[in-house]
Amino acid sequence: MEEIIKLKEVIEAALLTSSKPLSIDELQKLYEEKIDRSTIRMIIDELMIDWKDKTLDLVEVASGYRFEAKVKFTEHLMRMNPDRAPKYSRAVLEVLAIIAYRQPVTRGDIESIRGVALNPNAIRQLSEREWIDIIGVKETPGRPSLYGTTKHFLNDFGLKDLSELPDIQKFEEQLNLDLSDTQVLVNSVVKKSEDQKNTDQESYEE
Amino acid sequence: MEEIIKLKEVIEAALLTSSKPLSIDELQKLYEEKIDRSTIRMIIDELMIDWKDKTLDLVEVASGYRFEAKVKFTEHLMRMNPDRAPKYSRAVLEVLAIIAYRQPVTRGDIESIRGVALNPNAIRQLSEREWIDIIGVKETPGRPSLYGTTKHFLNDFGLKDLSELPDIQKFEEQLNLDLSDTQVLVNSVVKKSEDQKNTDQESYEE
Amino acid sequence: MENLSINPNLQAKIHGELIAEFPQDLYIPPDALEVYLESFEGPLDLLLYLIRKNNLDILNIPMLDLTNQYMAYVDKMKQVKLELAADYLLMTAMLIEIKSRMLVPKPEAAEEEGDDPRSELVRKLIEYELIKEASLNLNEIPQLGHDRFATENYFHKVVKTSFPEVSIDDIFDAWHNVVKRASQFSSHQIDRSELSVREHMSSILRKLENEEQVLFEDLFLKDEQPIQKLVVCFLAILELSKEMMIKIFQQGNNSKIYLTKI
Repeated sequence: MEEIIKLKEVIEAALLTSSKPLSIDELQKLYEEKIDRSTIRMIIDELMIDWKDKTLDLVEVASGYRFEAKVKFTEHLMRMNPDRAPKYSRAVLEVLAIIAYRQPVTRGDIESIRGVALNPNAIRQLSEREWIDIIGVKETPGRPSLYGTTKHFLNDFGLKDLSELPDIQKFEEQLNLDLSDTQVLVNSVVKKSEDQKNTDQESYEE
Repeated sequence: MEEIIKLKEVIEAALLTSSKPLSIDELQKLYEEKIDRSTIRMIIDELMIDWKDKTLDLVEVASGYRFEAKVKFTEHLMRMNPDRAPKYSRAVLEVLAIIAYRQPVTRGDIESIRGVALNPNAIRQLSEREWIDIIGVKETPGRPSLYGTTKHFLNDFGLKDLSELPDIQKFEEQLNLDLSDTQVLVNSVVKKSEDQKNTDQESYEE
Repeated sequence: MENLSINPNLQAKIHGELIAEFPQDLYIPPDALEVYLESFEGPLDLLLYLIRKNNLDILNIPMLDLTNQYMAYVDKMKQVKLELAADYLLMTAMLIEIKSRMLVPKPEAAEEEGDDPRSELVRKLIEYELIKEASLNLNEIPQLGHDRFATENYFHKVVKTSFPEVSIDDIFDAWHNVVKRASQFSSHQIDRSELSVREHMSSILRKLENEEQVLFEDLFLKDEQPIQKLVVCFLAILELSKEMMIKIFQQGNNSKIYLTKI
């Protein structure tokens, strides 16, 4: 009897100090001599009962047994381990900005504007947030998806429409970009430049 | 009374599930309302007594309190954890001892005590383990870094502070016994180590 | 003159076996020597070994004996493992210097405590021996992750799907950065077409997602559209077509114009 108590203590100590669940195979390694799996199983049953009214539960999970705090403590324990406010990476925000200001855009557009390959995670995160979605397909080789922002995006940012996004124009002027091709079409509401695409700018107005 | 028991359970659950030692400040976060530090300290004392005859010890280390398996289980638990952290070579241990007992020290100090060039690997290994850290700069030509041990080191060795390190003085005194003829010399050695012990980390700049 | 007890930790091993006696003639087989060398942490360690092994008094070291033994040893080392010798050679020089200073007769006045040429060496040896002892003691302390086991039990975390906070300014700043960066590379200039055109492009595409085709004029049918909006809408249609996002087609002259998804 003396010995069985000792074995039980060893198994309890092992389970309490393990950061991962322990299988019966692993628990057998506690002793040099072979201990019956059935003995270990019996001891685990006893421990489960011993701990019934204590702070932890001994439970069986896929890869073995582990102690876990009783659910009633979760609220307190979470208070001590607050989730750090998640943040989007710079890349994600830039992708969002490009889609917001340049929509509809393909992955290729985003990549060529940012000058780096697009991490699929950025698109995934923004889609999960329901801020962007696929609004069509571009008829170029590969038929890439076109991304745009959603109503949800406007709602979340309290915008009636995209024209309420902060105006980039002022800031572009600050950058001294060549604005000579600005066409005053309708009270400067519409400004169109195609200089980088080497297209004839007068084509629509005619 | 009901409430005090509940608080104790919460604190026990927190300590049993934490991956690092918990300070009283951290334990206070378990509740939204402020709990007296003295109440928590009292509960910790009670828990220490509660666990006295069980499988774990509740111990105080440098950055707080944690549960660890009682020493009698070490042999068994080591058997189950074959890929645990390595113990270090003599060279690394000597560097660690110099930093622990003589901190703050420069590379040059370490080299002069050991009488050999310092293998950068030793510093790297100890830094990676987060046992040592650069704690300042010595205002001498070259402004060499000063190394000291970390809280993490104390935690890993189960120490509350540096004064709990095994006493090097005792060994110094042992040496003294036969040294009556060169008392001056020995005094200087002993004095040096006393100076070090009395030197707080804050005063290393001087 | 009493001998200090020999620290058992100072004993050296070859192939796991304790060397009970330091070889008198200092002859060690070459491959054994390598193992032997590795068991010393440096010249101080070797000197301590010689002192303890030969029961020399560390506070009254017979410099001649010690220097001779040490040098014989270093000679052996030089033959086998030269690169180890630098620190050891430095020590040789120090030993010879101390030895020679001791041979020079001292004036009576200088014959005081602490003036022994050996004192610096002895201080170093004692300091090193202390540290060596301390390091062995340190290693006896159970270490977390090795032979000290702390609890780290599981608890169920409530995963709140909280999304990152983003403000409109964050988006603007991000766009700002994109444009600024792109403007530094002439090949990646950003076209500055008006946002409202872009927005209309999106909304036309969305419409086409739901309906197979849309009548061109339906896009302009809403009441009280200001002329600006109509123009913008028209530009959006042209732009979509040019960028090959939609097709515009007509059955014949003067028949209705339809937009369709590609």
